[in-house]
Amino acid sequence: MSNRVINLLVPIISIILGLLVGAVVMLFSGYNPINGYIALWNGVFEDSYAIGETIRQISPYILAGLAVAFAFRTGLFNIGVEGQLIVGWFAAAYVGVTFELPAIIHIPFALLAAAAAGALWGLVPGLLKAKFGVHEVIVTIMMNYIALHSVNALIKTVSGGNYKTDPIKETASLRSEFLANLTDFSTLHYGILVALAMVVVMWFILEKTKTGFELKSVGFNDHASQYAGMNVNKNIVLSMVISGAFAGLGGAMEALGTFGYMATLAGFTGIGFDGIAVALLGANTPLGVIFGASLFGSLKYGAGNMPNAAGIPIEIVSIVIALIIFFVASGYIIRVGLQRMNKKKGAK
Amino acid sequence: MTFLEVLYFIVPMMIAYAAPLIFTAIGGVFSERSGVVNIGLEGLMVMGAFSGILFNLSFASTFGAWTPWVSILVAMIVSGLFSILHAVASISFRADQVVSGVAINMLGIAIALFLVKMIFGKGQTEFIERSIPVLNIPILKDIPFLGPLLFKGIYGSSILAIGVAILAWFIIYKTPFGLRLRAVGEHPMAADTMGINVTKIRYIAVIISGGLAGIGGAVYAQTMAGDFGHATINGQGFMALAAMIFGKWHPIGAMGAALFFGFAQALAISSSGIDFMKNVPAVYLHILPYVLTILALAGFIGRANAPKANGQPYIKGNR
Amino acid sequence: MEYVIEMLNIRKEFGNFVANDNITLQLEKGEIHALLGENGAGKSTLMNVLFGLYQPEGGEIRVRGKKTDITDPNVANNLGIGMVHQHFMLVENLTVTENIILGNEPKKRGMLNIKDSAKKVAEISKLYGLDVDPYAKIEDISVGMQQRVEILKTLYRGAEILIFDEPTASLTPQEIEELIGIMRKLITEGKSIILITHKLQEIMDVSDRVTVIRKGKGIGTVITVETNPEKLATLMVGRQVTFKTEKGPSHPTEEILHIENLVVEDYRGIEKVKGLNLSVRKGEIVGIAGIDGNGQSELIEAITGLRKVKSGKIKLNSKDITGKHPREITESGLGHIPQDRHKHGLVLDFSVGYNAALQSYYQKPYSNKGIMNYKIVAEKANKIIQTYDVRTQGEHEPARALSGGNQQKLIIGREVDRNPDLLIAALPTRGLDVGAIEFIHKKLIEQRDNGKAVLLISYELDEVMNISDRIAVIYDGKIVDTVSPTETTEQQLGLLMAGQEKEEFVGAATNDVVLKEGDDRDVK
Amino acid sequence: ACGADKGKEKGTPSTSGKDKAAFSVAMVTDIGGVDDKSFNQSAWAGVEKYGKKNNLEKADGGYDYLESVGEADYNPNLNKLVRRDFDLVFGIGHMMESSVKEVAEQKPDTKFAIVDAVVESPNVASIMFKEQEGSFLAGVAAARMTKSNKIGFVGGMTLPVIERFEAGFIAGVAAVNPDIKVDIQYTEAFNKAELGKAAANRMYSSGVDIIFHAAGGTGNGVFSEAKERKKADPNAYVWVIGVDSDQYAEGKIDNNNITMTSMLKRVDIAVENVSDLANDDKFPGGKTTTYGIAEDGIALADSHGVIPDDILAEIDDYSKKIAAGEIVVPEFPAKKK
Ligand SMILES: Nc1ncnc2c1ncn2[C@@H]1O[C@H](COP(=O)(O)OP(=O)(O)OP(=O)(O)O)[C@@H](O)[C@H]1O
Ligand SMILES: Nc1ncnc2c1ncn2[C@@H]1O[C@H](COP(=O)(O)OP(=O)(O)OP(=O)(O)O)[C@@H](O)[C@H]1O
Ligand SMILES: [Mg+2]
Ligand SMILES: [Mg+2]
Repeated sequence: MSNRVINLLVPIISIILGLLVGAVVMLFSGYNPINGYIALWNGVFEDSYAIGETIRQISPYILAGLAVAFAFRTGLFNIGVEGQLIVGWFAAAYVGVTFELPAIIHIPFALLAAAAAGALWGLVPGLLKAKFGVHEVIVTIMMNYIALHSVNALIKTVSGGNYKTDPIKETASLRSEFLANLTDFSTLHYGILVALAMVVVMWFILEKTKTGFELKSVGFNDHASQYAGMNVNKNIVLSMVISGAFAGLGGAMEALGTFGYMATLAGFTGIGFDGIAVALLGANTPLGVIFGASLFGSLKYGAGNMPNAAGIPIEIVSIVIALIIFFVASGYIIRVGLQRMNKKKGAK
Repeated sequence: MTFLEVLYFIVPMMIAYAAPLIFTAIGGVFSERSGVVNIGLEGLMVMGAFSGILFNLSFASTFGAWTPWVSILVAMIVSGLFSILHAVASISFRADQVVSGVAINMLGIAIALFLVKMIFGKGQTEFIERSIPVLNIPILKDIPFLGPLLFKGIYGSSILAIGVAILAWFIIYKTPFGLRLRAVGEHPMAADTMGINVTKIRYIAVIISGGLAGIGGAVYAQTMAGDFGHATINGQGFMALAAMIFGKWHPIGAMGAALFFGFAQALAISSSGIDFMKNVPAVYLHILPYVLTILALAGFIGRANAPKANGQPYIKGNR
Repeated sequence: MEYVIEMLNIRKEFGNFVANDNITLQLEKGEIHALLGENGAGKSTLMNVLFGLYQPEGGEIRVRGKKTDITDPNVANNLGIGMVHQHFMLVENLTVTENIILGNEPKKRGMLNIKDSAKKVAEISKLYGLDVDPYAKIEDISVGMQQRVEILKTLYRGAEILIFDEPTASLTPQEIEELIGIMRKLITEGKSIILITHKLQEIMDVSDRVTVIRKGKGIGTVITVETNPEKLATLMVGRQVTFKTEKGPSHPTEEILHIENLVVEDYRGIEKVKGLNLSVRKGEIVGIAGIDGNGQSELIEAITGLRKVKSGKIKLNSKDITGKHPREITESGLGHIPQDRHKHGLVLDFSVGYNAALQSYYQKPYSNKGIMNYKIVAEKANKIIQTYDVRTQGEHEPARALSGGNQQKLIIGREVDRNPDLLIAALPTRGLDVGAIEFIHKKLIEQRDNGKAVLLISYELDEVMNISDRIAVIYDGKIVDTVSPTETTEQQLGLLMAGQEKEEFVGAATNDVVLKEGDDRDVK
Repeated sequence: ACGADKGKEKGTPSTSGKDKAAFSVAMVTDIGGVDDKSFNQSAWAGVEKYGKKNNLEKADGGYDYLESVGEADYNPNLNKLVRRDFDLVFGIGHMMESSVKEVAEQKPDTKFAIVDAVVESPNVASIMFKEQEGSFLAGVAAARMTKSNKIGFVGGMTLPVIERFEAGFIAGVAAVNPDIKVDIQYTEAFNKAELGKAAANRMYSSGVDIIFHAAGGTGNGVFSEAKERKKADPNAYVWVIGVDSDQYAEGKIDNNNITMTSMLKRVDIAVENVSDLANDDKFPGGKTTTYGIAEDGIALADSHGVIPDDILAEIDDYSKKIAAGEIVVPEFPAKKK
């Protein structure tokens, strides 16, 4: 077994292990795991509708994952993706509702507004970190709450006291008849293309640009980066801004695609927090984030089918998802096991 | 309200709000001081709130007035045990500690809700009848000004929280265990060469954090919520995390930060009784606690350094 | 003779790499036994095996004649084996006492008994003449004192067998003197010592026997008095090594660096450079000699733009660079080999290739309009790898995986390759083996011969004397004198560094020459 | 394969025999879940009652529900139920407004109903409640029972529904005694008991003796605070008025109870009623059916003897007047700013 094969096997085995332990949990609580997993599978792949919804679910996860991963690569822990996503959602919805523009301008404008709002929300912790050395984790947690309350208030303001914005104009929508027909009226929208484009953007920034070189350098060793003439503070701020922009676009997925409006939020969407798991499942690489988001999104969406098709409470699915995350995170022990097996085979 | 009335209201409220955060944040201090990042505090609090409420409901007739206290103990044990998962993953399996923490958060709420459904056949538990009592501390409560401010209508658990903060300070800074804990979180290899079992210390620290977060959850559930459901613990674990960092990974600092959060919340809630804040639009009041925290951080708290080895699995012989 | 430690045919593997291959080392009671080998030869690995940090794949260890499995450092401690690690094992934010008692804490009613511990630490340190402040925090004390704390740690535990892994690499000559004195004293107490050092003269001075290893294999053990540095070097490297670096006379031309009345504060706001004047010309190597802590670090940081200048002026290539951004200064013709290569010189998690581009990535042809050209970066890296003999598996390997010597070669390659008018080399050979040192010295002289200037900062008098064309002595934040290496003795230099006026000790002749050679403006 | 197939096997015959069998009904909960002790639970009770009444099974072709974990689940969940061929699909809660609208347009052959919001589509029946009417009665009760002439209202989030509670409550209080001050506080959260508790604490401390809450889980904190006060001093005069369902159990403390009464919102009755209508081919598609006191959709819960008979009689009087349309309770709070 080459290292390459092992690298590939580790996540696969983690998922299998997670499913196995999940099966044991189901058995112990008196459910049939085979039925459960068939229901899960069908929930994701049964028909074009399910696939459409699954992909729709994956889109914001990709963007939230990118946001977390990008900051991580620069040595920053952005727990504020949630808040950045919320303000992005609002900004996109606002632009989508307020302006009359042809689609070709309206959609990019709304996306841009979302990215800008998210970026602004990332800018604050970035600046505070750079200027005063304030830990970004705590500021981003606070910014999440500020986003929640401010946006709720703003929704009321712009909707004239209503609890949600008007629906966005057709010209700003990422939905399309084509996709709807293709997937039997699922809520699939073109946001997935935006998300994938951002994957490329992140890859490009990190792997191809001078800025990416600096960002990574600062993330690994800020002292050496400073010695090499880089502006460490600028890079910290920039990283948070770009991270926030990704998150903001995640919000745009909801505004322009999934919902087509924004309603007062009674609490956090959870997407931002799940983004942490997505990013880390994907080892903070752009491609990995697609993997992480697909896994996470599929499990989350497919899970909805389990109570109905197999009578298994949805909480069990959450348990299984959490277990899979555990095992993927603990890839080291699986790697060790594989290498041992490998050695034994080699010795024979 | 007069200024004094405002104070008499804000201070007890601040302490009551802070108590669950104090426990949990100090749990975080233990874990992170040993070098294990614990963003799973939220999930550990959930387990504590759940087990505390469940025990309280089940054994109220057995333990009578002692029920909430025994429940806290049970919550501590349950969350302590639950945190072993995080310990195994992040210490023995060298998992990414943040991912493991995220998994703990997901797992905590999933298990708790699953069990609630199995046991109660619905989404949340019944209401407890034996909640944590408020005390009027004899003699002290009669001290002018301070008496009504600090010693009247205070939860026993709040006193316990302050006690735990002081005890934690003592343990971390005055005992051999604390010295080892700090060394392990700062430079595990150095500790290893001194014959300290890094793994053992980290396990203990994580389990302590689990236990304290469990207490935090149980205290919240038994003072504020009165039952357990999906939204009982929602974000307190993250606020505790923030308090831990705000307090610079120091138990007394964490307590101060939690009290600060409590103060900001109390101020926001009581604002309609304070003349000059009466006409402030509601949204500003709702974001006030969070904005105040950021201002405080930027203004005079500033840079805080995490334990050096925080977040890194210890691998023998790695440089 | 009685052996307190016998390591017989030890084999240690890291994956497929054999770091120790059949090495035998026998330590007699009461001897100082040197362990010699190139960087990466496997010395530290062997000692870590003895200390229980690594488990060997083969061979056996006997302690006082008895076969023993040393499964972890606790076992080693209990056997009376103490180790001073190459990279200090000190917890920076704890006090000296706390570091020493860690793992073996005296208690009083369950509480740490710091007071009594500190007293005991003070006692032991007095006993061995180790001057430490028991209540100081590690991060606040000098490297030399940290070294002494490391030694105290082993003595506090009653170690009878002490392992010193490159203890002198980061010490000033004075501190090395002290350390040698301490080791001698320990021997008279009946303790036995294994000493790892790259400095052959030290081995000759203090050791009784020397075990040499090369590329993981044991070459053999020789008795010190029966050998000499040349022989040892040959044994270790497998070829002849020159010690005195050959260099022709210097031909200084116009001034490249000009420093006037420079005042710099350290991070605590204490003035460390106090009105310093210095001039460096093209085509010469100026060595700065001085005891650690006399303002060298602050001086370098001020020149390179990493620290604010309180007052005074720095000119590079007749351009005022005072208070300029590091990058602007670099572009004005400065190269810099920082003293802490891990912290400042390299991004350890970056590949060798990325590190090779760390100073020039933003310029053409490495990048253009914000887009990196990694092909060219790789080409450049490979050129540096070849030219500077950086031993690595390739430009993709992370810099972390390189040995210290090779990391240093990489940095030097990167800096010299940019062809700077002035190269600041701070402790460029710290911790390197003689072969690597030879190489680096050659490169510095080459730089000079190409008409460039080099400013060398070093605590090693040997190095300063060998390489420099002029030596500026720094003391208390000022250049107190500028002397010629050919006409000054180490002793004289040492006294200057200690702050004595030259009139007090030098004859008139030497003095005259110094003034002729030196730049008048430099000398107060 | 059995898990997934089971549904299908049963699903097929029931669709073919649609005209004979009773109308199949299903609902999608909002994120509170089917057993939230309030809203969704009540709706499910209505669906269940309808199903049992018509001898239906909890399965495809009978009656069922789907729970939403997040708001993004509303659309797919509604869709899933349509795809499982339920004849009538309920969306529970105003948050589902847009989703019901969208799916109803996509699936014009299925009947939909939404609770707490209005969707103008021919195949959607909108169900609204006059929370203000029940709140008015609560206000009357509070105004009659208060000793301090200070009453409190703790709201969850500032949403139109909650504002109807507020408006009705204030009107009720004012109808009895316009001089009584109502202390109003919105916590902007339905799940923060600590804020509810703090708000209640502030109110009780300032002399308020009765608090009406419309704040979900945040309201738990109001109960906690009241119970603590009662526990500390069994003679303390503190009361809470519950919301949505009878919250008597929540108010129990030692041998006392601090729940004065609760304002009931009978979602079950409305859901059952609309299902019956649909079954009888009288589906109110495109129409908004509003349930108030007159329709038995809104009422006050038993006060378990707390409210004396004379006051109960007075409340009953108001109740009759409202039902008869003699009193029209305002829907919106008077603009504050
Ligand atoms: N933790 C490790 N993992 C993998 N390989 C290692 C590790 N430690 C050392 N090695 C390998 O063992 C060899 C010997 O390393 P060691 O540190 O013992 O060298 P050394 O003789 O102490 O060198 P120096 O004089 O520079 O200190 C190295 O070349 C390296 O390849
Ligand atoms: N974590 C590691 N993984 C793999 N190899 C390692 C690791 N750490 C060290 N090595 C190997 O150890 C060898 C020697 O490293 P070491 O740090 O002892 O070099 P050194 O010359 O002593 O450096 P320094 O002067 O900084 O002490 C290198 O060749 C490197 O390959
Ligand atoms: Mg070594
Ligand atoms: Mg080494």
